[in-house]
Amino acid sequence: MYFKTEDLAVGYSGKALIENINIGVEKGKILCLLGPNGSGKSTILKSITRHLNKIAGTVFIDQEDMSHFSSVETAKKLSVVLTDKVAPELMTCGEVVATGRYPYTNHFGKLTEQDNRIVAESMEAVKVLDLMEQEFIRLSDGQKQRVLLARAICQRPEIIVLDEPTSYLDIRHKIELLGILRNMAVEQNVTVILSLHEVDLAAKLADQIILVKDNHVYGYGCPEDILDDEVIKDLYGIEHGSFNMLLGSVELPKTGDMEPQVFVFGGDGYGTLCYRALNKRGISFATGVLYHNDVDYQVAKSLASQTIVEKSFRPVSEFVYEQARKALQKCEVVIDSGFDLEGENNRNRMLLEMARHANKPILSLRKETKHETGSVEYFNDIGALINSDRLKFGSANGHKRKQRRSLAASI
Amino acid sequence: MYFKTEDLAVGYSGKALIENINIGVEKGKILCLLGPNGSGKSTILKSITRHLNKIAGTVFIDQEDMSHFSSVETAKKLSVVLTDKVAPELMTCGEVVATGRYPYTNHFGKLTEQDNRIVAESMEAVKVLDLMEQEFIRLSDGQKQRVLLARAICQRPEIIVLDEPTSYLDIRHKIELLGILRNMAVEQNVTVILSLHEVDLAAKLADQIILVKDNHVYGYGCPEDILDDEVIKDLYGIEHGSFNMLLGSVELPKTGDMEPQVFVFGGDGYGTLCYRALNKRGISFATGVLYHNDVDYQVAKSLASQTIVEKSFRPVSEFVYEQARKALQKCEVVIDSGFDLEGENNRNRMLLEMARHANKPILSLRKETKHETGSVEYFNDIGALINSDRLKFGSANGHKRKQRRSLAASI
Amino acid sequence: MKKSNLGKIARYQLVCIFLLIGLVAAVVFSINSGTVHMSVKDIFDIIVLRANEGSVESNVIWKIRLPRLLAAAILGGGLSVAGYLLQTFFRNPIAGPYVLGISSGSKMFVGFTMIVLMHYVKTIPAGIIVLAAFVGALVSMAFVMAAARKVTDMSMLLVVGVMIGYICSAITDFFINFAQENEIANLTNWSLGSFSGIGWSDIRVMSIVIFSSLFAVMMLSKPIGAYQLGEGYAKSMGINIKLFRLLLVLFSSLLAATVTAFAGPIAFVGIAVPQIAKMLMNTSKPIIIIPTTFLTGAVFCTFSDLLARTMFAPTELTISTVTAFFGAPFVIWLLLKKKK
Amino acid sequence: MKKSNLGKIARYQLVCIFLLIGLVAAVVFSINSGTVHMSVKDIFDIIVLRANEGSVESNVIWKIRLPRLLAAAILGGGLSVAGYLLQTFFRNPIAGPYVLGISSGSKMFVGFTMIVLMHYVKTIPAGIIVLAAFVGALVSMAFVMAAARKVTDMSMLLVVGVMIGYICSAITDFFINFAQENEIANLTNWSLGSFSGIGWSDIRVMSIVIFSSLFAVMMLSKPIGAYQLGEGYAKSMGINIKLFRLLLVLFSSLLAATVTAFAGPIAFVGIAVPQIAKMLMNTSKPIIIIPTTFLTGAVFCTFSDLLARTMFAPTELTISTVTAFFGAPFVIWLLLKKKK
Amino acid sequence: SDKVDGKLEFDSSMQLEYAQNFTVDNYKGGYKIIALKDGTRYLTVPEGKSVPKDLDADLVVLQLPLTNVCLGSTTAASLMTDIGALDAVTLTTQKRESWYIDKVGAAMDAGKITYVGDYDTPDYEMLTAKQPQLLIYSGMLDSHPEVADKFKELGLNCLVDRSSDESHPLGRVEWAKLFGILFDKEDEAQKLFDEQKKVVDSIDAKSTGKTVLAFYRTSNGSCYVRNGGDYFAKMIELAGGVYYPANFNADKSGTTKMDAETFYQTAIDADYIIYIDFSSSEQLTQLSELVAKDPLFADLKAVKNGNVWSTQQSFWQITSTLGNMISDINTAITATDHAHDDLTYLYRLK
Ligand SMILES: Nc1ncnc2c1ncn2[C@@H]1O[C@H](COP(=O)(O)OP(=O)(O)OP(=O)(O)O)[C@@H](O)[C@H]1O
Ligand SMILES: Nc1ncnc2c1ncn2[C@@H]1O[C@H](COP(=O)(O)OP(=O)(O)OP(=O)(O)O)[C@@H](O)[C@H]1O
Ligand SMILES: [Mg+2]
Ligand SMILES: [Mg+2]
Repeated sequence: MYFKTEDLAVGYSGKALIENINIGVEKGKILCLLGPNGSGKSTILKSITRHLNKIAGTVFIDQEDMSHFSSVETAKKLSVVLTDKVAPELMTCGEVVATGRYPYTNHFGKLTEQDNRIVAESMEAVKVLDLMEQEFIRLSDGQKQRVLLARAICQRPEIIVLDEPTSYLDIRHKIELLGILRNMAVEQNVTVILSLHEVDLAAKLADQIILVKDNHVYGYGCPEDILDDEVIKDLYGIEHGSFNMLLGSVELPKTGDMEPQVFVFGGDGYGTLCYRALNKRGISFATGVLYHNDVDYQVAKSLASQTIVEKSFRPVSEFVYEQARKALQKCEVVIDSGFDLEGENNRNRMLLEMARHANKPILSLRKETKHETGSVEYFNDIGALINSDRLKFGSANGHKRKQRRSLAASI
Repeated sequence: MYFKTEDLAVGYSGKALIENINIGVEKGKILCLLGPNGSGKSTILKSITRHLNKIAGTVFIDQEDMSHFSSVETAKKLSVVLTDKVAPELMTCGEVVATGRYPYTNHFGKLTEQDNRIVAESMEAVKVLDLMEQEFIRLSDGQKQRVLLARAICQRPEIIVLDEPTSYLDIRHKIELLGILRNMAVEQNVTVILSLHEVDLAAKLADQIILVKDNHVYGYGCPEDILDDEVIKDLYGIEHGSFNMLLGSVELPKTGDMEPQVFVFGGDGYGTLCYRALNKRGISFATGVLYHNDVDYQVAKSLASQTIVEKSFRPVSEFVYEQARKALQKCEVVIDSGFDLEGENNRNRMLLEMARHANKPILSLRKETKHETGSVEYFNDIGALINSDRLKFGSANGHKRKQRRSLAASI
Repeated sequence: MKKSNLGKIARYQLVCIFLLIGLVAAVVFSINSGTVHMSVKDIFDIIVLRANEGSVESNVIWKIRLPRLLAAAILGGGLSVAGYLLQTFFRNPIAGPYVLGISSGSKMFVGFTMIVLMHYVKTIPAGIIVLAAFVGALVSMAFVMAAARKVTDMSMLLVVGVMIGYICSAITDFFINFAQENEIANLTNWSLGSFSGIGWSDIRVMSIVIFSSLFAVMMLSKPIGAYQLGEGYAKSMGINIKLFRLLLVLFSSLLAATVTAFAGPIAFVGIAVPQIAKMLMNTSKPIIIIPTTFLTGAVFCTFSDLLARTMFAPTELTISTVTAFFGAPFVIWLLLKKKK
Repeated sequence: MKKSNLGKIARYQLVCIFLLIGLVAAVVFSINSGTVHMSVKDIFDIIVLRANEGSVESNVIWKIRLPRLLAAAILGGGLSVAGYLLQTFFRNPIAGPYVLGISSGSKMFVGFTMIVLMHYVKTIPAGIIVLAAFVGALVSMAFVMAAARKVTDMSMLLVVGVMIGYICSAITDFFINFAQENEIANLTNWSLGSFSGIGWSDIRVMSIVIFSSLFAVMMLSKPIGAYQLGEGYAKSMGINIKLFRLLLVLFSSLLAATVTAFAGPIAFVGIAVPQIAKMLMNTSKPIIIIPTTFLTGAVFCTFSDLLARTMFAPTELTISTVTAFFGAPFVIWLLLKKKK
Repeated sequence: SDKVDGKLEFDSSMQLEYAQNFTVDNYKGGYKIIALKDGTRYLTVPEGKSVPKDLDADLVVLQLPLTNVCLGSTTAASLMTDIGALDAVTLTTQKRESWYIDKVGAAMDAGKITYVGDYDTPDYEMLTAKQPQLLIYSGMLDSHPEVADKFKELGLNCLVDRSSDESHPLGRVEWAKLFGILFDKEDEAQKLFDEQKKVVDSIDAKSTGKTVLAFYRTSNGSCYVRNGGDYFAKMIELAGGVYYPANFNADKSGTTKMDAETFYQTAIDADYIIYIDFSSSEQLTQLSELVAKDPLFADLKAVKNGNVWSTQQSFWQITSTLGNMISDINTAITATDHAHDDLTYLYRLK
């Protein structure tokens, strides 16, 4: 193990918050701390970087006790990005980043040609090169965060410690940042220790994951193995809403918990947007028939009151079809998300026919064959569909009442 | 429109950064600002809340010019959560939250029974009730953020403005927060204006989206309609990596851009974890045969060098099969992610058989039938699989060289 | 939550009772010590029964000790509250009541009166020094308030305040340049501060100003509490920041000006007492801290004055000597202890 | 980037040249003004050719004007740098060089020497006051450094510094309580500060201390720059924070102590000049700001001293009067302008 | 012995009656060595005589006559004025308006004496240019060693007038003799001293039994009371009074700051009060003004009886006529009517 802690205990004012931390990571690997708010991630990271006095135990880098390192040695080995806000007066971003070269420059901090190049490269990497001459305090939150990242990168450390480095970053820079970190790990053999709240990103990025909860280390290992929906639900104590490890995405809590009022034909990703739109308005729905491998299934699982599913790679069985038929009949409105109508034995097409014959109002997003028949209304986009009068249920009031009660209980 | 801006221009020190902002949102709806870092979201929000003097234009609430409101009136109508760090000395969380009741209390700020109840309810809603007596400055970042959210909530505003309210929140509290916001909107008719960096959450939460880019309003509308992969890519200027609107998730940039060395049998979600693990190590791979509706397909699209796909709901065509066969042959190693072997005409099963016969090394995660045949190695988890010697390619050096070059170009 | 709330309230009450006992003790000791020895019974008779009116003893009690200890209590409390306000306002632990140039302004006017004016006006009315000090404080305050309307950055306003103080000191130094030794000694003496020589009419005036300011400050405790979260949030809670700032500067200056007028600048109290009060109460709720600060300041100054006049009797120490000498190590000790 | 960098460097050079011209101007004016009138040629002859040695003119130039203006430049520069260090250290715009009790410590020892010691020792060696001031400054510095090892919170350390200052003032006041008028006047006069009466041996001593401190401070400019990002980041860059803090306190105190020893406490310069330097350079790079601050301080003090001794000649104004009177409004103006 | 030139032969020591802080040794040929208590020594070389060789290094040589002197001590000014030595003064460290000795003021008005800046920051250039033969400073110089150093560097001689260290009033007057030597006015000096001594002797030294208190009240309420060992207390005793706070710091000179209560207790029974105003500019004329400072003063016996006297503005600068001042005090405490309400050095508050 390149980096290792032995019976580390961390906390504030001499009182241990987390004890017996025994973790480690190989050189050039990425270690990620996951855990709910207030579990102690930052505390651990700050203790490792010596921003906080550790209570007990030892931190080893390359078999050596870290407390034996001089401060400059440490600085050459280890760089950090914290969540503290900094507001240096009159400093340009370039200057802020250049402080990362500190351990390497001469006594007066004179930047050599090479230092300047590294500064520029680091800034380029996080896309802040054009902010070089701008005053640091006049940046947006995300820009500040990136400048601080550039600072840490240009320190060219052996270990880089980051506390929630993705905070305030937009999606592109988040992707890029993680890409950079991985490159640093793979290419430059830099060991990365970071905390993240994006479980999906952690899973995609990290080689080792440490789960921290309730002030103890709750799990430790390779993300592919230790992370699954259940672990995550348990780790964060998610009750409402859901997390889908596979997709790496979050669904908001189901709002309509009653009998489904709408039946949605989904599949092949067409359904997902409808599900979310309905959920947003608190309309409960059933959906089917989905194959188990369908993308829509993953979302439907979290949001639909009833999901009719068939195992993948085979025709829909009679039993499942019957289930779907019943569900469809109970619903007041049908939404046709525009799934694939092809295939000889397409049960969904059969169900849709059935609904039309039963004269259920059908709201359709189908683009192709617009044969205006009785109950079918066509919409160009979901925005329009979702505002349709058909979806304003008379029973919505009862609905609301129920929700209000649950809200009052939760707020 | 309940909330409306007319030709609003915002900026710093009298210089407009964004001009001609004409946006609006109905009462009880959620308006979300999306845009890359430094695009001006916070600037717009701060101008609306009058933390920043607006340069020109008018902000209307309920048809009335906001600048006509007295400060207490404004406070009763509008509450905010900013990204500024606050460090009030010696204040407990309860006291911090209680300041939200400010506009309602009497001259001495005496909290009535009702105020206390609302404070407690708000804290309960964001799950910080147990921190009531704790000192604010001794909280973790996420706890602080939640306390500030509670403060804003207990102000019981008509409009709540939040600048990146999800920053520092863990996944559970993120979900809960958005749930709370939606409840407030739906139930209490509160208008929510917020900025977010989680595009997926924004899509799931917001009724209206404003896209801000390069200091102008770039798009405005209902999220289901205006957000798609392309818009997002364009909005954030994503080049490497990818965003999948459907899944609402991000994939890190592809690392192996060369000829695939590994063929992965995926499908039904089994493939995704393998893809990510391979990508993490910079091993390029091909995968197939996936149906278009398969969850794995969405990820494979972003990560695989070659994805062999068939349209959903039909048998795999001869053409696609041939494609897969060729790809498989070129690869050195095969990974069997443990997809479904059932079904009469399962082409994947046939392909796997073929690989076995061709004596390709097969790394398998299959749990069931472990008939130890020649080239098949079984693994219990991906962590073990990915560290297998089989996946340490001799050509990895060439690989590395190439990557280093691309890294140097990017860092 | 309920329980710890009760614990808190108990703490508040305990501290209050403790402070009140302290105040009573300070008053009793003060009234009972001095060069003129009297038995407790005598003192009781004199105060309650108004016995022996016109006697030395009665005069000492009624005309010297009582007004003086009242002044110490009222002015000490007022000064502490002024310090509290400015520390909160500037979020700066060393922003005392004199940071905005109040005492410099006073000293400037007093210096002008002592050194320049008296050269021309031979007979000066009584109370002119008090008046000069007060006017001086108000003048520098007016400058700061004018600046406060332009400068929005707190730390910059602080710098402006300090600068105004410097200008006033410069002018005072200018007067000193042309003064005699005696006059310099006179001015230096004034600037050491003392509660000596305060009469009942002074007490009346200072009570009116200090207690009405205190009342106004209590009225402001709500915005002050909100202001602790930062200007941004305060604004969003409906505080009229501009007005709030003006009022805060106004009242803290009024308090400090009154103290300076009657007792000269008194070191340390304004900086240290608010810190002590906060540590005692372990909260920063203004509605609790303001009265606590006042009480603590009153107790502290009464005791300090007692020491000042008895320790080296008949020589009287300046009040600043005592306040700083006993208060400062105490605060350092508290700070170091807190660290542990 | 290249271009604006050039622009910056141009600015630095321009300001430097401007300041050097200012310094030369100040020196020329200073050397050319005084009660004894001389032509420029005479002055040139006296300085360069050492003409007329022993003549009144030569004495005036060599024994009066030159040492004095050198002292003003060196001490003014040193004081400004001390202020810069402490402002950076405490991130507090009003933390001047005297905030850690340096001047109070000096004054206490000077007061002790003037009031107590002289009563017992009739013949006092020359330079005793300078020595007393210096020792006093070091004593209060030692206390602050002891506290700095315990107190890690900056703002609390600031409070400790202020408190130590108060204690010293209290002790001084205590002496004043027992002092005679002329002693009080003497001490007050000392505490007004002046560059008058400085000789070549003084110059030698102060040059050694100030320039070696300045050199050390320049050596520290790298950690100072890193420190601006906050203690957390500074640590992660490999700064030994404890040592750094001690060194910073040490050198700023040494600088301030030297100034105080030779010229008494000089108001305003230590607070304002660093701000002016930063505004001039529009950067906060220590490696640039430290020399700029020194130069600005030197120019400022030389001009101020020129004014102090010529404006009301033969009466000399105290240097603080001039520095504050001209400097303070200038800073206020700069602040207000910056706002726009 | 008049022939002695260029060498020092001891002759005699001058007899001093009261002065403690200086001695004078007479040498043959009119040379004199003045030694001050502070350790400084001055050799006066009479006009026309040459400076002896091989003198001690610390001996300051003053070649008489002194005609160009800088005056930095008001007490010295008083003595010099009254022995007629003011003509020798060309420079002073006090501004015109702070002189209460009329002759000095007149000389300044006439341009005979020039102001050279304050005692702690004199205009060295002007001094260098004018090259005064001697600077006469007050004891304040002790606190400004850098000024003394600069004088030394510039080759200027300086003498510190320590007459105010004398505890006996006549000791102060006797310092006139020192200035007499310096300015060749020895006879005048002797005469002045004898006169003053006579005045004092003529006062009915028998105690009048009247108790007298001397004090000043600062604006912040502290009262500065003269110590029992101070020369002013001595003057009161010489004037036939009893300095009131009996045995009050009898071994100390100067004043003591006293708190209001002690003062009240102390002062209440004093028969007379002499108010010594610190601020040279503010002068009380009315009793009511005093009472306005502190209403308690109304209870004092002296105030009730109208027996409060104030010193004149020149009080601080007068040394030469302390005998007369003692006589004034005597008059004040023995007067039975209002005929003598305005004395030279004192006046009664109405
Ligand atoms: N300065 C402090 N003093 C005392 N306790 C603290 C301090 N800072 C944080 N804590 C407590 O320590 C615990 C862990 O905090 P920490 O900041 O490590 O959490 P975290 O895992 O980083 O949470 P987050 O995800 O919200 O950042 C929290 O319960 C918090 O209340
Ligand atoms: N105080 C300031 N003075 C001048 N310009 C500023 C200031 N703050 C931000 N800016 C500039 O205004 C632009 C918009 O900033 P803003 O904070 O509104 O961005 P944002 O959209 O909120 O970004 P982020 O997602 O990073 O929070 C940025 O380019 C930034 O450089
Ligand atoms: Mg954290
Ligand atoms: Mg922002």
